Amino acid sequence: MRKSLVALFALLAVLGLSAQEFTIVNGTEPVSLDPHAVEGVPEHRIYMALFEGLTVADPRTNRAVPGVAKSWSYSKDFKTITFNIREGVKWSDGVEITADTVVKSWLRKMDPKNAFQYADLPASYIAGAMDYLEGKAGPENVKIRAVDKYTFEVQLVGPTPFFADMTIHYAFAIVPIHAIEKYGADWVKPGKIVSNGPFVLKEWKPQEKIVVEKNPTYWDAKNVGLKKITFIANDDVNVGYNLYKTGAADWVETVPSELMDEVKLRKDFHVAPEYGTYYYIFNVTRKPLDDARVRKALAMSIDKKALVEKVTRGGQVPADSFVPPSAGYTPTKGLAYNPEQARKLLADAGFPGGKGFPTLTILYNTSSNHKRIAEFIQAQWKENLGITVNLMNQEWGTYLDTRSQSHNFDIARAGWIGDYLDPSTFLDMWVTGGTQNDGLYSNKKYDELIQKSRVTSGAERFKIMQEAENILIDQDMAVLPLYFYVTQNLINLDKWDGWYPNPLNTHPWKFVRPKK
Amino acid sequence: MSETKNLLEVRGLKMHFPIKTGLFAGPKRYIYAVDGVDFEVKKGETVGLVGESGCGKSTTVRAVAQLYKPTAGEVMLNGKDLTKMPADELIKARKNMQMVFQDPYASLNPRMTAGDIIAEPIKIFQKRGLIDMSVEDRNDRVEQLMEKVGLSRFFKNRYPHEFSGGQRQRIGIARALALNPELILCDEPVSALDVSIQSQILNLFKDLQEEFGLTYLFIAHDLSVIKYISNRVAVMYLGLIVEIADSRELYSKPLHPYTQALLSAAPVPDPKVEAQRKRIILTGDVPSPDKQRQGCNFYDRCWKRMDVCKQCKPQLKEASPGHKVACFLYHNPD
Amino acid sequence: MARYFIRRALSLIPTLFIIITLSFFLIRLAPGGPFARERDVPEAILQNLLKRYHMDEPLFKQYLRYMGDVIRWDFGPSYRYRDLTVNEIIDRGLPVSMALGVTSLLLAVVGGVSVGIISALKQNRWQDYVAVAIAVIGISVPLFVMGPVLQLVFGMKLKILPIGQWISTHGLKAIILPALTLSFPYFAYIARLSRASILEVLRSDYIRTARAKGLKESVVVWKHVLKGALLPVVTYLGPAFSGIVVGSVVVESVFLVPGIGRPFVQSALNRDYTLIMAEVVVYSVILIIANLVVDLVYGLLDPRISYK
Amino acid sequence: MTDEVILQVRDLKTYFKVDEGIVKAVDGVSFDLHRGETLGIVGESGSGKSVTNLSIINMIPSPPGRIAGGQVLFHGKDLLTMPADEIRKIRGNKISMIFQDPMTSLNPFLRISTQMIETIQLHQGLDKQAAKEKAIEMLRLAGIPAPETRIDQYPHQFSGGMRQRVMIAMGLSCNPEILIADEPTSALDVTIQAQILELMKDLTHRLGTAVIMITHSLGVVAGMCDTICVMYAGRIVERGPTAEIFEDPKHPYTRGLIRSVPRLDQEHTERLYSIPGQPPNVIDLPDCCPFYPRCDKAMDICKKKYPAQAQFENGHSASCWLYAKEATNV
Repeated sequence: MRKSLVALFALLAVLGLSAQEFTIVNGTEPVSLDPHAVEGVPEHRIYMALFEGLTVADPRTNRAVPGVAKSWSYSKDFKTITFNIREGVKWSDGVEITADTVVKSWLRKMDPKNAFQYADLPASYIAGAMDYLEGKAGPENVKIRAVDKYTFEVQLVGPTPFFADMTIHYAFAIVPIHAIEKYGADWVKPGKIVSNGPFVLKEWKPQEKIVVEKNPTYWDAKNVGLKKITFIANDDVNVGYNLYKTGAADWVETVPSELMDEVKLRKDFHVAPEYGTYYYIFNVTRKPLDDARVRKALAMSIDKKALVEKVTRGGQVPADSFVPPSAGYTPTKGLAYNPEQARKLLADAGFPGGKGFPTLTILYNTSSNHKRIAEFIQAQWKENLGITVNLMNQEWGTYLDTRSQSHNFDIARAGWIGDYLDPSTFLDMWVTGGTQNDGLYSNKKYDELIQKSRVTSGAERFKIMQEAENILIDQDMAVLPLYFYVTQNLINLDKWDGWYPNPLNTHPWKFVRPKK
Repeated sequence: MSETKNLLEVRGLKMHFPIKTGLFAGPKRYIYAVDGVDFEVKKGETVGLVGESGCGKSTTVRAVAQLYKPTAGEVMLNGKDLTKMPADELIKARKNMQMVFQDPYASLNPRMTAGDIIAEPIKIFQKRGLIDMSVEDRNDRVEQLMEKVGLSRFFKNRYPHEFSGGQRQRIGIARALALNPELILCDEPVSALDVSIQSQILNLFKDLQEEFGLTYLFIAHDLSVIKYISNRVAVMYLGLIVEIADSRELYSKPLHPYTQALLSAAPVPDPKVEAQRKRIILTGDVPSPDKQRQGCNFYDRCWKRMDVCKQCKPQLKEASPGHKVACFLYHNPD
Repeated sequence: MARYFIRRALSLIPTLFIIITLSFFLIRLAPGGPFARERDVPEAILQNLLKRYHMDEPLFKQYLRYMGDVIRWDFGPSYRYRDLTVNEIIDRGLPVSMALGVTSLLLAVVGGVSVGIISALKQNRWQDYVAVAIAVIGISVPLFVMGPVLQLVFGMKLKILPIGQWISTHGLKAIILPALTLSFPYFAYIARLSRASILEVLRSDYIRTARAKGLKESVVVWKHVLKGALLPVVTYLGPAFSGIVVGSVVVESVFLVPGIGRPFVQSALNRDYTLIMAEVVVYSVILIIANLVVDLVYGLLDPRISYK
Repeated sequence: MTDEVILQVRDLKTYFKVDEGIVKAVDGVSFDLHRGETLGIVGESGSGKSVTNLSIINMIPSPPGRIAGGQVLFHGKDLLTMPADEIRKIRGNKISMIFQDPMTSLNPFLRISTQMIETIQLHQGLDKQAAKEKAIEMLRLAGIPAPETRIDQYPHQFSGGMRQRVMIAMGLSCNPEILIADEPTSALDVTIQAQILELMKDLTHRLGTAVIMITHSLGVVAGMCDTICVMYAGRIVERGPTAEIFEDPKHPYTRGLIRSVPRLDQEHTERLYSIPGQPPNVIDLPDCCPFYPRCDKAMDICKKKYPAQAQFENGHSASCWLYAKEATNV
């Protein structure tokens, strides 16, 4: 009897232990473990386990909460931000993190020699940084500095009240400069890597998995609820779903769309609004798309409700604005479904009943989802406007080249997920000559408003941006928003705590723990 | 017979085949299948070509038929050299020269009826505008040919597999006759046939020759068949004719040691004769014609060889009128 | 024989040279580049990237530089995986892919030949019909269907085998399903091939001779039939190995095998030039060597072949 | 040749099932073979001579073949009912075979030594070395030059004639009482055929081996055989001493066959005789004389009933209605 009790406890202990181990189907193989070299969602999740920046995302709201910085404050004009670094925060090798580490880290990110993707994100906001990135000035020109050992100050190009929220992003990562100097590019390899996150690297099998274990030297280690996380490298949604179903994984995002009806019935399937938009770009330099009436007609003849209910079917939200709604910002109203009005606009533009309208082509990257959406829109335009469009799919690399380099398209599909929680991550794209402005849209008023939004703050700033978005969408219809993305996660919340559906689909590991 | 003109004259015919070798295999090598052959076939006669496998008899006939482009030499048909003829003229010349093959099954298209097979040469020449003939005439011609070769005209719509071996060979012969040729090249036409059928076909060849005045160049490895069918016989060994003579003369007075050995080796279907025959048993195998020899090609296996045979190659020369032999037993080296 | 081997090995060099040169330029003809992203890369960063990877130089100079590196078996940095050189990616993935490929080939050969023998010896009996049915399934069902079906049966219903990942996670069990999937069509083809060729050999004159000598049927089969009957199988091993290597690209994705197949696909999608090139070179070398080995084995088995 | 009968074939019937019906390839064949005798079985293709020979040592592939009846008594024991492992002890040992095509009848993948030694070891219980010596000895007897080195070569390194010598050496290596030679020279050139026939005659006489020589060539049997059986459509239509068969063929088929062959030693002043018509199809043959449609002496009865065997002097017999009086059983 006693023996079997002991055995039972031992078993429970083992179970309890394994309940602190977590496995995630993490998508494609991470391109790097170096926080500065990464881009993409799978890398971001690994980054959140191994590293910690000045701030960490709140698991519910995705706003900044203290990380390496215990607090921060803006100057009155929101043009300077000062972070107070937590004292005694150490790298896993015992070296302390100071304001100087942060300065050197950020400079490394923006060093033109390193050519890191996303270096433009900090460089666009930090005073003097763009010149450095573009090789026009030295690092001394970048207006960041260690005021003292634990005080780090950033001067911004304009008022940036959301800068702290931005620093959640891995583009603002803090890296172990001393280890990088010692090992060079090899510093991220197992056995050498030095990190400061809630977890440390245990094992890295490229193309297979990454295993991390709880970091006992992490400043908030006592609040870390998991002992071990395994990131499975997988690029096949069906395989990911199967792994989850067999219990080989605790969390998987993105489920096979053909299984959506089955998956939707599951209790552990969580759909939530995401801070992202699926949209079509008009090439406004091409006739007849240079005519706003045509673009509006095209926009108003699509029944987006039917689109999300009949085609995408994953709980997506019909979008009339380009920016998804978020705290403090009310997006523009946009153009609602109105075929009558659409036909009138088209007639005004010289194509009554669609007569004489040239055959345009919708470009999308090869995927059955994009194809189904394009076919729906093709049918809607045929039905509501009497016009014919062709569909053209291209392999990813080719599609990007067509869309972004040669701009050799009429209408192209695109999607955008906010890098941080602020409308600017959506609206900055459409300024004249903007890097992401693949439709070559240009409106002086819009540019001025965006410029103005960068030097204003508070409610006034949101108003300016709303005005800009109104020009972009209601007035010019430069881009055609179709629906707002939703996050689709499979995770058993009866078992796990500290994981919440949130707009950036960002789930810091330090909060995830087994449910009591 | 010697007064009649030569229908076919073959002069210095050589047919060398390169041996397929790898990229880095050293100097190119050849099979000297036919290495300088002269003979003529007079109108209305049958010349038999006899020899063991690899002696070059089939190659000779195919080179005559221009199925191969000869390495050297002339093939004169009715005085015109086929080897130098332009393609369109050669086609016309071919009308006069048809072939009958050994394996009647392999040489007949299994998807064509007997009637179609026999009509095919006519159709080909019709297409080229070389023959003017109505469809009815052509059908009559096919039926006529079938009866001539001993096939019922009612078999016209049957396919090759519905015929026996002997009947198939009759189809092959009818096809060869379709264009009224003067010369028929027969490549072992009876070797695949059973004894009882073989004699039927041999008789058919003789009958047709009498009726149409055909000329045959006839290959067989069976010496008795050649003896029966031929007026004159050429014996080949390793790409060369070693002896050529009137049939009766050759079989009664063979001169070349090889001919003698060959004749003595062939069994006779009579136990009394067999009991008394003395065989010349040749040693060794028929060598491969993959090299040119300085001396006599038969030297290695010859049972009468002399020193001179190793050094010099004997030429085919007349030993008695109409009887040529390539052997130093009968003439001195040049 | 040794000379033949050396000559064949040397003829590898021009072949590879042509393959590398062609792929170098062809890859760059495809639209898009290694640094294209949905979030367009700002010009400044793009310039920095191009400079970092010498892609701002004239193409021919890049080609010479690349050739120089490849001769030293240095495939350069991956444009995509910044922590790893291409050599590291290949060095890690290749043994995995080879283990999977060789296991699959062994399964296909051993299984295929055994089934071929059984079905030939039991011609037109139930064993034969079962074998022929399996072979038809194997040849007609594509890998990307076979894989998930096996996952469903053995991984999800019976729960006896892992549906994904490799030896480091699940031990040797992990190799079973991917190897089965990958080998199945080749197993089926080899079974059919060996059945047909055993039947043909069984009808041959020399088997009649062997039986007329009073040999036991088992001796006839093992000593007289198999060697000749398996030659077509050996000839097929070259194409089979190529097929298995190519097929592993699919199977590696379905079963999350950390080989070189998945990076091959990703590198092509990502325009990761250096990685694509290395994959092409490695695959070419594997295939050329596989064919060379098959030729040599064939020569050892068939006394009528002599290598000069 | 002695009077001792070592092999008695009694009413042997071998049928094959094909789509069109039953092929009675061998349909009631009987003959005796004496010690040291050379017996020729002559017939055209499809007459059943090769099937007869395979049936004797019970090697008919089944399916589709089946021995439908009869006995093959070897020293009084029926080979057809013998258990498989017992008859295997006779095959290649007491009764051995050589086949038509020496190019394909040897295993191309095994050395000559392997192929010869396995037979000798199997049947004579010699060790490998002794078996190899015996094999070399046999090759020497068969006229293979330098047999010590050639024995380790592969078949493709031998010419056709040499391979047939190897086959003969192998066939005789266990001192068989009977050598069945199925068209042993048909694939060979005339000069080589002469060599091989000479060799067979010489060796079998020396070793006292009885030979069943299967051939379509009347010339070969004339020179080789003591006795001849002529087969037509699955049956033996005439049998007798070689000299008598050629001198005085009784069956119209035999007679026609002999007259159909052009002769080297005679002048052909007239047309060659030829048997009209085609050989019969042996599927579902009615119980008549199968030769009657081609026979120049056919009578009404020939179409109705298969003729009984008529006996003549010296063991000469024929199955033909012409000799109904002489027939032993009607």
